[in-house]
Amino acid sequence: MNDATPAVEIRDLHKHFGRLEVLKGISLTARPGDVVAVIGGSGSGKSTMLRCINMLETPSAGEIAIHGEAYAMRPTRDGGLEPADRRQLQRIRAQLGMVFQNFNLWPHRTVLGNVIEVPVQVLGMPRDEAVARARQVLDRVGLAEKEDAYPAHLSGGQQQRCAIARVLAVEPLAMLFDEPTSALDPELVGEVLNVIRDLAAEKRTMILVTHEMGFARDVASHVVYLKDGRIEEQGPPEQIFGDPRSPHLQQFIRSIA
Amino acid sequence: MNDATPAVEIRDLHKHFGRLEVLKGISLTARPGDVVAVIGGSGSGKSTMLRCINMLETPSAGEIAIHGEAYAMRPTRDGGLEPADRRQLQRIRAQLGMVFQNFNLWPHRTVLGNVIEVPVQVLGMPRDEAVARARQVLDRVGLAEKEDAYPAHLSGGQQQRCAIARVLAVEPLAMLFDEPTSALDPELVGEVLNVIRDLAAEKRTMILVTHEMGFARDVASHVVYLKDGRIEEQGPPEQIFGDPRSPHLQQFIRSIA
Amino acid sequence: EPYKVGIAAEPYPPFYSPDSSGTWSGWEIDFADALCAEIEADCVITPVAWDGIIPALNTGKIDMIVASMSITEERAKQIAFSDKYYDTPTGVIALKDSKVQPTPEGVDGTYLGVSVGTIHETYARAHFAETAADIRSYPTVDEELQDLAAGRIDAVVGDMLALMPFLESDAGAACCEYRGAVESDPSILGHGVGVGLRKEDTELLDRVNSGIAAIRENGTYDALSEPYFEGLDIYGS
Amino acid sequence: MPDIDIDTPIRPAPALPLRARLAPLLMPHRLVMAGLALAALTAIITQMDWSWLPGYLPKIGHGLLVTLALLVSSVAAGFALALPLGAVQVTGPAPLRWLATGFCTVIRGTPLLLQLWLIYYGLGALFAQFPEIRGSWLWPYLRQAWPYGFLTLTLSFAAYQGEVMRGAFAGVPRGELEAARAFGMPRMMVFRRVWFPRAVHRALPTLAGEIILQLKATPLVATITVTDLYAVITRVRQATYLTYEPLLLLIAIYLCLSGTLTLVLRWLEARVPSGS
Amino acid sequence: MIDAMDFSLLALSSPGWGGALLAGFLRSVELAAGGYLLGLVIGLLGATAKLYGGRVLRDIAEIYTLLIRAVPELVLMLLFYYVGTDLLNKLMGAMGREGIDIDGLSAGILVIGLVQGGYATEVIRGAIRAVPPGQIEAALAFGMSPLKVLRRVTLPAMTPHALPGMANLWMIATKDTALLAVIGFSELTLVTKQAAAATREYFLFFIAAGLLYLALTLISNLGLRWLERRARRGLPAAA
Ligand SMILES: Nc1ncnc2c1ncn2[C@@H]1O[C@H](COP(=O)(O)OP(=O)(O)OP(=O)(O)O)[C@@H](O)[C@H]1O
Ligand SMILES: Nc1ncnc2c1ncn2[C@@H]1O[C@H](COP(=O)(O)OP(=O)(O)OP(=O)(O)O)[C@@H](O)[C@H]1O
Ligand SMILES: [Mg+2]
Ligand SMILES: [Mg+2]
Repeated sequence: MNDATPAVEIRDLHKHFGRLEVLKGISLTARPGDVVAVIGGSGSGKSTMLRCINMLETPSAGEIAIHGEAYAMRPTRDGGLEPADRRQLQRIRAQLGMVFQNFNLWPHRTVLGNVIEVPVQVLGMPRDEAVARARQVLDRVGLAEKEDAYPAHLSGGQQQRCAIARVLAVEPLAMLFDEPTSALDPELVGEVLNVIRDLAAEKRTMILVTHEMGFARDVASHVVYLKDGRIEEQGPPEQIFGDPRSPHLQQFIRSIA
Repeated sequence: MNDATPAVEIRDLHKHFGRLEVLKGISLTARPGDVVAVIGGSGSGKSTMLRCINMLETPSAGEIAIHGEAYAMRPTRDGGLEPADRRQLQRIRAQLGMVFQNFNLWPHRTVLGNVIEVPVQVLGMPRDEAVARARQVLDRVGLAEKEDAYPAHLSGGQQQRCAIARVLAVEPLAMLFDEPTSALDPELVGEVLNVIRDLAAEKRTMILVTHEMGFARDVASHVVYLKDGRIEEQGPPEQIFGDPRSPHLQQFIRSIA
Repeated sequence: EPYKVGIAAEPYPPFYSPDSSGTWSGWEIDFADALCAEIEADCVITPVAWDGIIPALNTGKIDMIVASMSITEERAKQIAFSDKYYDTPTGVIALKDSKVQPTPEGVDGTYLGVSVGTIHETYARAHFAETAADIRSYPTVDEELQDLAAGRIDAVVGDMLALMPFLESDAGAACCEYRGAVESDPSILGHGVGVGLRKEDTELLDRVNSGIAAIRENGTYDALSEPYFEGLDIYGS
Repeated sequence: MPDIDIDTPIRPAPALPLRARLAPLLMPHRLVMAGLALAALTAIITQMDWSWLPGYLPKIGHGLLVTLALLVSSVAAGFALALPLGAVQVTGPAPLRWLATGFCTVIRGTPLLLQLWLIYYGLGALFAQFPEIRGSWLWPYLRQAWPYGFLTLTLSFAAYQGEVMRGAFAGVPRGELEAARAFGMPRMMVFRRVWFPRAVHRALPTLAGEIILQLKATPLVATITVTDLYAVITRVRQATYLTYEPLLLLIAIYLCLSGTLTLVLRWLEARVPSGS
Repeated sequence: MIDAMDFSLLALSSPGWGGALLAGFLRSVELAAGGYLLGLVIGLLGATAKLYGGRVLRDIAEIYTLLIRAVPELVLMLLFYYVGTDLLNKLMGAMGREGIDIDGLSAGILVIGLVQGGYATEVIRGAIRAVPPGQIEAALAFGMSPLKVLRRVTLPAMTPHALPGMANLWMIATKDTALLAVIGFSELTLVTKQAAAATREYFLFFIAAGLLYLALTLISNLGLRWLERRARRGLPAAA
């Protein structure tokens, strides 16, 4: 596969919840190494879009392809779509790493247990190898000495870093972050943003939903502004923050500053 | 009572949790109409101090007076203090309004029910009068049309405004805010800060713990910087933010900016 | 104040059983009525669980037990007994295709059924436990007969008066037959059935004893037995 | 029983020095209570009649074994049944869900005594009518009473625990499951690695209560002629005509059992810290 | 088996047993309701003692729940009905008063209530702990007295959490009434057994009783669901 194959490609994505249309036709491409920041008001559909990428929500219409492979979908009776091929779904998901807003660590496993879970159980890596790799990754996010702690005994920032380590351990094609800092206090926010900044410097593909505008401006290679389920404006951060066109975006940026 | 009587006065407040000394001698005076902003790192004792003011935590030593009336305290067997006069405690508490970080609305009552609860049950106001007053207050915070909704059906900002309305309805001598915005998303933050700004303009006495430095600078008449259970520096906002003396405060302000 | 005559709440026909309106009837009810009339006492029938009948007597919830309770030495340590007012043989009925006999050797390797808390249970456990495959204790006679008919036990040891009606029924006649009375053991099988009384009520004991003697004398006893047992003498020897 | 106290888990207590651990036991009112308990115990031992005890010890031992065997086996089997019962009620296809809900409602809605009766005298007597069954190797077991007691107790425990498990499965935070799915785990693996262990852990705090209730339900098997501990004690009472002593012994044994059980389950619970 | 049953035995009027069964059923419900209510009161007191009481109260409540849950109900019934009245009468005698006789209904309600109270204490304690402490703090911060906090905030807020457990307790209470058979109180189970033994129609009557219990369960379920909907007003839907 060459570098031109997009890591994540979304074409005309629609999503209804009952009668409510939350996403109204979204198209987005993230090439390998891109860091896409998704911004927008509360309820604009940011999380829903992110969750569609790994099919935690099934789209009502549209197409999503990960590294050139589109999810096989089939129509449901009520006019929506559903994944047609469960093996493919699992294979694609295993290539995406999602870091949830509230971490969603598995509380019944230690930090190390959380990190090796997917490599051992899903990817079939031998345990020893998985542990060695997990230790490297934990070291990288500064959690090496906490490997035997349970998530409940970690501070918020440590939990967040553990969630990131869990994703790094599977070497995903692309990483998805949903408001990775909104549950943290201001000092921890800096800590977590630093880890993400490092990842960006390594040219990992990332799509991140964030409320930290300064941060988005810093690390993103591309910023997407969602408004009422549509992409109202997108472009490089300098343009979005420096020279917003749409009046909504202008107001949004003003209200946040 | 004349204007010189402080609305809230704290003298040499100490608080231990077991062996841990969290507050190490705090003295603070808020005159009527003052807006005191309390800032400081995580774990520095901000919440604990605020909660001592209405005796949600009982101090280990020191004195607290609300509008000139000091809490009657008596020593406990293990060397601490405890409120000696439950009626006085209830009377003083009824004059203080606390807005909690996570609102703590009563989920089994509607918005209106939450607002009239204290006037009717504690202050013994006739229901009709309480309802009329509650409607005024709700109108004031822009929640008039939500009076029959239950808290769970409100957005974060609306819940916060309901919590403020609940406090306003009792016409407190002083209002205490504990990080009133940290659970909100950036757009709601603005909304809530506006309400507080209005209250400040009305010259209500307020003590607020906050992480929003810009806001503290804007509305506070006095800023207090807590560090490890001591007041490390205090003064008017221009001085604290513009010309911090203590190296800790300087670093704190840098880390947050 | 009327005397409370305790019977077991678990029906034991034909001695006592309730009808749907809660009225108890049966031979022992008639007997208690006759006895009370004879000693000129007011009596009310009070059902109590068999399990709690002795504590009920000793704590004054009832004043006498007229519930087919056999006079045994163990029981006599707790309560006083009147003279016996009936006495029936303990017998064995068995499946037709089994070889059960009412002796220790005769029950070798078989499953026996008894009613829980009866002298028959005590007897079976004392004499048949060594050889029988198992002795099962049922809450009431009906249940053991049901299991006998189903073939899950081979024989039942019990009061012949209670077992006979079963043998005369269709189901009983089809499956089972009488195999004879067990060898006597007065220390367990006791000295007949008596009225149970509190030990301190000696005066009442005397009146009950003379009452029993009187209704035996004057023919009341035979008259009230006739409709139930058709001439069979249940007083025993 | 109640499927709610799934809240705060008990954390492993940090090891304290012996003196600190003893201190709470030495508070005055506790000393008084301990004194009272001791006095009551001495009075019970010295004032009451325990001469029967040595003679009945083997029987009591045997009864205790029967009780424990019934308890352990029916709890284990019932728990195994409760898992699918609970899971199906949360995610299963509609017909299965109705079936499970119906089963739980009927069993919980009718007395155990009745179920025992219908299964032993109904189902059991039915078996006896077929000569093929009577001739088979199964008959020696089917003519016994304990298989029916075991079956009934198992179904009963499954129904009550199934209800608890329903709550526990439904209560596992969605996010933890979504995280597993997002990493590409197949459905069974999500169940095996995350959903199931988390639900079991959430159900642990109520398990002790459920098992104690089951312990107290076992004496009913005496009505179908299984001689458990309670039946032995009943027999002692009938043979000795002692009203209270055998019951006190029974209470003491049950107290020990439920105390041990509570401790063991607390220990189990403390081994896995919970997320909340 | 079905065709062999004689359904006329279920007729409402004598000699049919239907009326007697229904009467027993009503007595069971009465007994269960009485015991349940008593248990609820004990449970509220016990939970309050455990959560807010001093050390002594807390220990007493702790011992109460431990004992009451470990001792079989039947044993409690026997001990209470016989030992209890015995002691009471001796006590009254010592004070020179006339002995009294506790009737079956009161004894039953008392024992069932005591047992239910043991379990209800735990259910309610768990439910109160599930109430976010902030809601209670908010009430305190506004100067409500502790009793008022309990009445206006804690109790209504804990109700939805307590309902599932209390529903289970109600099921148990209806069935625990069978205990009273041991003192000859004719509730549904005892009437059923008597009817079965008197007529030898065991299955007919056992199934009839089972259906009565089941009907009670289903009706209670409806009521409880209604209660739960009311109590959950304003709360987010359960997961
Ligand atoms: N499961 C659901 N059922 C119904 N509506 C839903 C569901 N999930 C989300 N929505 C609605 O879809 C809309 C978009 O939700 P989404 O979570 O994507 O917003 P968001 O942009 O992430 O907002 P925020 O910044 O507050 O997280 C909202 O109006 C929300 O109420
Ligand atoms: N109930 C308690 N028991 C023991 N320690 C406590 C308790 N409450 C607070 N503490 C400790 O007291 C210290 C101060 O806590 P406090 O909540 O006042 O901090 P804060 O300044 O409000 O911090 P933050 O900004 O994170 O809210 C912390 O170290 C905390 O761990
Ligand atoms: Mg979102
Ligand atoms: Mg705080």
